[in-house]
Amino acid sequence: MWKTVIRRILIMIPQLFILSLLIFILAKQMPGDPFTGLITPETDPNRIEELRIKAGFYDPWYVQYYNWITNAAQGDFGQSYTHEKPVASIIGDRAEKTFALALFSVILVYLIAIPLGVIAGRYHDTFVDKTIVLYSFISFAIPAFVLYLIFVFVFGYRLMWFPTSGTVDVSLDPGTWEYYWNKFYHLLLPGISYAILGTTGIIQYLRTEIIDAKTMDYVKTARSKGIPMKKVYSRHIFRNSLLPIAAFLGFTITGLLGGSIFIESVFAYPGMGKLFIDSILSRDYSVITALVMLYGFLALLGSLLSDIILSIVDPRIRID
Amino acid sequence: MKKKYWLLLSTVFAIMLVLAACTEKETGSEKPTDKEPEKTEEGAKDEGGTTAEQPTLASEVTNEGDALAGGTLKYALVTSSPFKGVFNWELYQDKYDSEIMKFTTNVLFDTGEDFLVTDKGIAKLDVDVDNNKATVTIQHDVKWSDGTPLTADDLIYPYEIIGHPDYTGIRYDDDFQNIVGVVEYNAGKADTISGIKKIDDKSIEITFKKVSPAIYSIGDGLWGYAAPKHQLKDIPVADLITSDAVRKSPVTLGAFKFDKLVDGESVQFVANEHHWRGKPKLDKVVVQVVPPASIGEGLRTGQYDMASSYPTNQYDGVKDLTNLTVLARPELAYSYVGFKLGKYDTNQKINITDEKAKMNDVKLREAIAYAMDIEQVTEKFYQGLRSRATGLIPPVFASFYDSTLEGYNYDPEKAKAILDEAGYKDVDGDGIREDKEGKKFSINLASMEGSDTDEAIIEYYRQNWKEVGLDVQLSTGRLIEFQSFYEKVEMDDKEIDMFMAAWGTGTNPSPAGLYGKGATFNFSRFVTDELTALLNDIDSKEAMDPAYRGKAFRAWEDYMFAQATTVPMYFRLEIIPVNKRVKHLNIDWMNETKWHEVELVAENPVK
Amino acid sequence: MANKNKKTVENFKSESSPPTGIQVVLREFKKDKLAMFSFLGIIALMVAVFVIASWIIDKEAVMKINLIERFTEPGVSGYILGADEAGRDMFGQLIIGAKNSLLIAIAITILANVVGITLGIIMGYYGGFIDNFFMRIIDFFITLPTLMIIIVVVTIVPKYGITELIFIIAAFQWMSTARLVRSKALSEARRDYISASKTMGTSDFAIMFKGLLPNLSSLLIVEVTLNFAGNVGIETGLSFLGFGLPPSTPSLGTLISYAMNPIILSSKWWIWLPASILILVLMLGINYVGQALRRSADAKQRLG
Amino acid sequence: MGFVSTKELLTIRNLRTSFRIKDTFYPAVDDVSLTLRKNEILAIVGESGCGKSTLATSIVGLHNSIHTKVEGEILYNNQNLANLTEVQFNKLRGNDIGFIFQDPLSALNPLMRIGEQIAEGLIYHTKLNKKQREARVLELLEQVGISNASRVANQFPHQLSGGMRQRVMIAIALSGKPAIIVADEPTTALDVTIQAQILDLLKSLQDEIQSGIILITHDLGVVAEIADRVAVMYAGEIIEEAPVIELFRNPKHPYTRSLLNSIPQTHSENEKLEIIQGMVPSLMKLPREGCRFSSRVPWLDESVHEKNPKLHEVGPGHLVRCTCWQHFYFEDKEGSVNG
Repeated sequence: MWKTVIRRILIMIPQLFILSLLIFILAKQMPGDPFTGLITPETDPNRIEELRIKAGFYDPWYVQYYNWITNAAQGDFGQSYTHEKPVASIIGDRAEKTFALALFSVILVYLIAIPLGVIAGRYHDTFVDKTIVLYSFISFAIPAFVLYLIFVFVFGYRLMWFPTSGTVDVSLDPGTWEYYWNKFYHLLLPGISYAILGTTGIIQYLRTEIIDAKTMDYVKTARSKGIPMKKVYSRHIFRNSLLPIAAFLGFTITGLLGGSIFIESVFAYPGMGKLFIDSILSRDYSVITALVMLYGFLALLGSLLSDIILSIVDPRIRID
Repeated sequence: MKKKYWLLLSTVFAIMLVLAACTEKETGSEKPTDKEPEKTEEGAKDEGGTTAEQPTLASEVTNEGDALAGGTLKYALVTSSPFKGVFNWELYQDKYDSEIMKFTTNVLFDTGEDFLVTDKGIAKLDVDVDNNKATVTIQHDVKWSDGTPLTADDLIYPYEIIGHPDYTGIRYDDDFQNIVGVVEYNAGKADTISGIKKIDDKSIEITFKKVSPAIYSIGDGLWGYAAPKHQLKDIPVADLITSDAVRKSPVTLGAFKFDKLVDGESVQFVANEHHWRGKPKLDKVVVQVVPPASIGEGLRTGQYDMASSYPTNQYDGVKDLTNLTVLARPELAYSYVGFKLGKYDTNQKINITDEKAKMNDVKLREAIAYAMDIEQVTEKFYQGLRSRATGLIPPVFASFYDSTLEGYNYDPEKAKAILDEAGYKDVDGDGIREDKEGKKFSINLASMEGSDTDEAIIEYYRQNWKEVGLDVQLSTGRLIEFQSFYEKVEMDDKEIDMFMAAWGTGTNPSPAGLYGKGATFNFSRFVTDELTALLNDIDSKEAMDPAYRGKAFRAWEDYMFAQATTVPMYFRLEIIPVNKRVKHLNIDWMNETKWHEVELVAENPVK
Repeated sequence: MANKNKKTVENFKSESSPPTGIQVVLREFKKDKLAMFSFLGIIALMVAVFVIASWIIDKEAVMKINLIERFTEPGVSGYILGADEAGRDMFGQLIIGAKNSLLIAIAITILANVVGITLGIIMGYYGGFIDNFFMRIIDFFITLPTLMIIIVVVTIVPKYGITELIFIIAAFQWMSTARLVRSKALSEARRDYISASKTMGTSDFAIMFKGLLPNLSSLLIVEVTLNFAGNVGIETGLSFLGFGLPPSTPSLGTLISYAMNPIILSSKWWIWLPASILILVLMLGINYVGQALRRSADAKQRLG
Repeated sequence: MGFVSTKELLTIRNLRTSFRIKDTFYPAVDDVSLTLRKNEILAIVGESGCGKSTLATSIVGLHNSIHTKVEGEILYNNQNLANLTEVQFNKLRGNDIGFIFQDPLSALNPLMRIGEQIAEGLIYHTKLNKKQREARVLELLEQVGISNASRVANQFPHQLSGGMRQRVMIAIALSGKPAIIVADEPTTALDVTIQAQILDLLKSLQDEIQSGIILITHDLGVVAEIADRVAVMYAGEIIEEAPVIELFRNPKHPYTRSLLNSIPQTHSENEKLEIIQGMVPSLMKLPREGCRFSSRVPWLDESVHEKNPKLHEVGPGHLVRCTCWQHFYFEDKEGSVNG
């Protein structure tokens, strides 16, 4: 298995390389540059030109790319022009916040989706099932950000149950219990909002799996052994249906990271998604390129993770 | 089964609708409540009000109640992005960083009328016009927030940072190179800047290549801030920007000092007991980044005491709230319509006007200007927070602003008459005028993408123009996003015949950088000898006399009005909602309340 | 063959049968009234939107700015759904917006699926080098952070309207269809009837598109339906982030994105709510139809 | 063939199992009465869709209780299985009654080790501890002819061959030493050579544990090989029942005759295969009155069928439904009458 994992990781290298080339060229094609934003009557256009030359923006693209990729290979993704600090450091800060939100959301999604999916499948065609299906349909059909906005408005502004901006109160000292609780408190509203709408796939998949599993011969076999129905469900139906869900984990996480662009924009949560949109607007090339690479890498990692999990939980699939 | 589904579905909708409906009741009571913003006698002066439609918003407020000892002010910084966190005047580039630094400011000079330097600040400026020299003297016993005294070295150090070969900021510019010896220092040929001399512990002397009136607006290369040399001297200039001394715990001179920081989100300040004007009355100030979408609600629910950069298109959200007062002051900016009349020659670094340019017909430009119903736009879309600009100097510069200017009043009939006269006639009878040769005539307008409102406004102007028979199309078919817009305008994109943009004027209203012959930012590319002469006059030594300078400005504005190459559109008002627990606040540019004086009358913001 | 199918259809318990034939779909719809209702509803909605938008509404009149009617409430002075801040009729904008959004979604779906299906069948049919080559490309594309790259591309394109948007999004949508079709075509191409056709000298083209394709049809219907739903979502998402169509070209996405302004969200519901509900209803409908289709493609789940 | 006891192990009386389709129940097994004796193999034969599998699942109560209604009596040990609750049934299943499925691959949980699957039933029906259960599992595996039992116990179903899997299934069915084994087409999914092995195994095991087996099959070859008694089902009803030799020698009902004709027999090379074309009518369209077979033999006069066809005893232990068999002839392609 380790052989395959290493092989898969090795395949990632050319993939990431092509991705880096693609995104680098695309990013450079964007009109404007990080210094365009500095234009005011008080700034000196000559100085801006000077800075552009210093930053190498007038070099041919392949020279710029070569410089960038050789540095990147050594872990230096360059400077963010608008944040004026190393890209790695700015992304590092934001990644921590995005990952915290993603982790919380994933846990919530599974906490909501698994029981609902199981109940819907178990009590297939009953009123409960139909209600759950309707919920999953509506949560799929509703334009997510409209609901996010309504949530922020109702629970954040009107009812004031949750804070509506930032990740932590400034008055608290890092390291204290209150500090971490406060951080978590800031995660609640975006996390819950995401989870409520993000469960569709898992609920429907799980439900269908369970309904399918119920008609499977091995379930009849289990029943023919005379073991209690509860055990039939827990040992055979749920277990067999849940295992593929475990393999969803990798994809769920990468999907969530993609969704972070929306979530973070609405909830003013300063994570990577928000950073991406801000960097696009300020043409912070180095940050854009590094972020796309990171997301690409995480997507690859996610699919690898899913495959590994699947091979662990399902004896029929073996990667070696 | 179906019934149940639809029942549920309609319940969901019903809930959504109810939510929407009750919120509507709470905020959007459409009837004006006739609740005058609170005014005090001295605060009632009409700030920069040029047209009758402007809401009469005061720039000052005093609230009832006894001041608390101490307290925490909650200050909202309205922006959709995290702040960058470069807390150093020499290095910062982001507007929001400077807003945060207001509380800790290292500013040396106070300014008064027309933003000119006064003697009331930490330092005093003496200019020796004949010898191109200036002396800066520390007038008080001033200490840094860590207790170290402020010395002449701290006045020199900023110049050494900006001039340093490793400096990568934007302030090493033409102006800065006006200081004698800076270029050599920057090239590494000198260890010190020869034009800057330390006279004694309290004063320095700076020698310039030339001195203009701009020096009183802290221009010509003069630097208005001190830098804590004792804190920064051991950090290489190249590393300054990432150092904790800049990012986390800068030593400062202002009323407050940095206490805690959540990167990009919020800052907590505590009172600076060493503040030279005296210990601040507040204990703490918390500055929090608040996205535009939530600031209105945040203010309503008393989460913040005041908000800077409050989005003007959300004026509706606060104007009727009883727990706060909306203060206003003019922005140092104007919006305009510019016409492309030539190209920038990158080799010679000058603007060259093209006689044959499509828009090079003053009549056409005038007609376009007269056809714009700016008053309707300011009244309906901007709710009076913008007003029709009559010239290119915002009213806030009292000595230079001329209230007798009329600008281009909305007059479609006049516009039609001018066009008829100029030979733009509707030949084929489709309601759209053809050009002088009778060919189809269409003008391409570039405008920047902003709020949804901007789009509607541009559409409205296009309707205005259509009414006088001009076909105005959007370059690229839509509004252009900020970055692309400036790239296209700067590169003299062929698709742009005219463009709508805005300039912040800064505190120095000198138009040379925007209309000069060599100015890259002279986007109209309109240059004449007459214009050059007028501009030179504004920044001449004679213009050290404000009255003379005022006349020079007027002459230039008259010329610009006659040429109609840049049509002023709006002057803007900046609004700052302030909670009623703030005892007194004046935001008037000339009499701004100092932060150490701010007091609160209640433990928590009024809801 | 036909007889065998018929037998399956008539048997009470369908034990094993290849999911083919439009009858299966029809039968499934007859069983599921909600899906039937949804299907007819969507068709009616689309037809109504296209008819009203193309023949009844004058786009110029709708988009005309009328400052007196600024934020007119629904039902007042002839505005069925009120007016926006520039006094533009919201009902007209809703219809035009729906038309644009549907048009975009349909165009993307068709474009992406035609490319995906063609490529998938070619890969599955020929296998070997062609298959390997395109699989590498698909593998690469499929792991791309699509939304981010679309945003970057959108900022680059200078004249950015409906057509450009369609092509940009479609460029990142064909891969999953291609992969699905390929895997099915791969197994189908090994079947006897294909080999038989080959020995009879039928052209590759004919085998692929007359032989293979119909056998994948029920699967593809499901795929296309769900893609369509997804594509409606992408356009709204981009508009919401500010990378969609300009307000002068209303779409459901631009209408919904007005809700970003809290004042409009809270007190001017008629601007964003109708578009949101339209999307909700549309997506629900597609979902019910999709579910019925999926059932008909999967014998195990059939209702009867 | 072992000694068949006369003791009635299982008595089915007037069993009716109905499926719900849109709020209406349609009987798939209609008024079936059967008995199974100790140490007997009772084969139930019929085309697919005739209700034989439904009959089997009704006996073990494996049908879906929401969509299915079971009426009548299935008497075992003075209990009516048709009225048992799930909990009561669980005491019998895996203990008194074992069940063998058609496709051993799908009938085994793909994610569970073989040993676990066999041991599962033991947990609820025996007081064996874990170690003892493991030992019993190996014993069972050896009993069904798996030599490397301890290895197989640790494997997953997909790692075994088809025949091995069916042996495992049989081991599961045997784990409770059941009095009754219901085998639903136990050999259909297997290769011909394996089929024979499995049948041999079944038979030898039966001799060993003396249980009654209900063997559901459509394969008359299998029936001939191991069954003691045969019941032929058509459209939910039993249309003929007889000891195996009697049935093969002397089939009465036209359907049975047609079925037997469908087996190619070496000794009757010259005989023309005569089979009744058509198929079992669908459940919803099934005529509920009169002879259900009448639609398959339209050339017979209406009057030859009984109004309410009953089973008639035509020989010792030989029952035939309806009277139409007495008048039956095969329709000849050329129209000639053929005996």
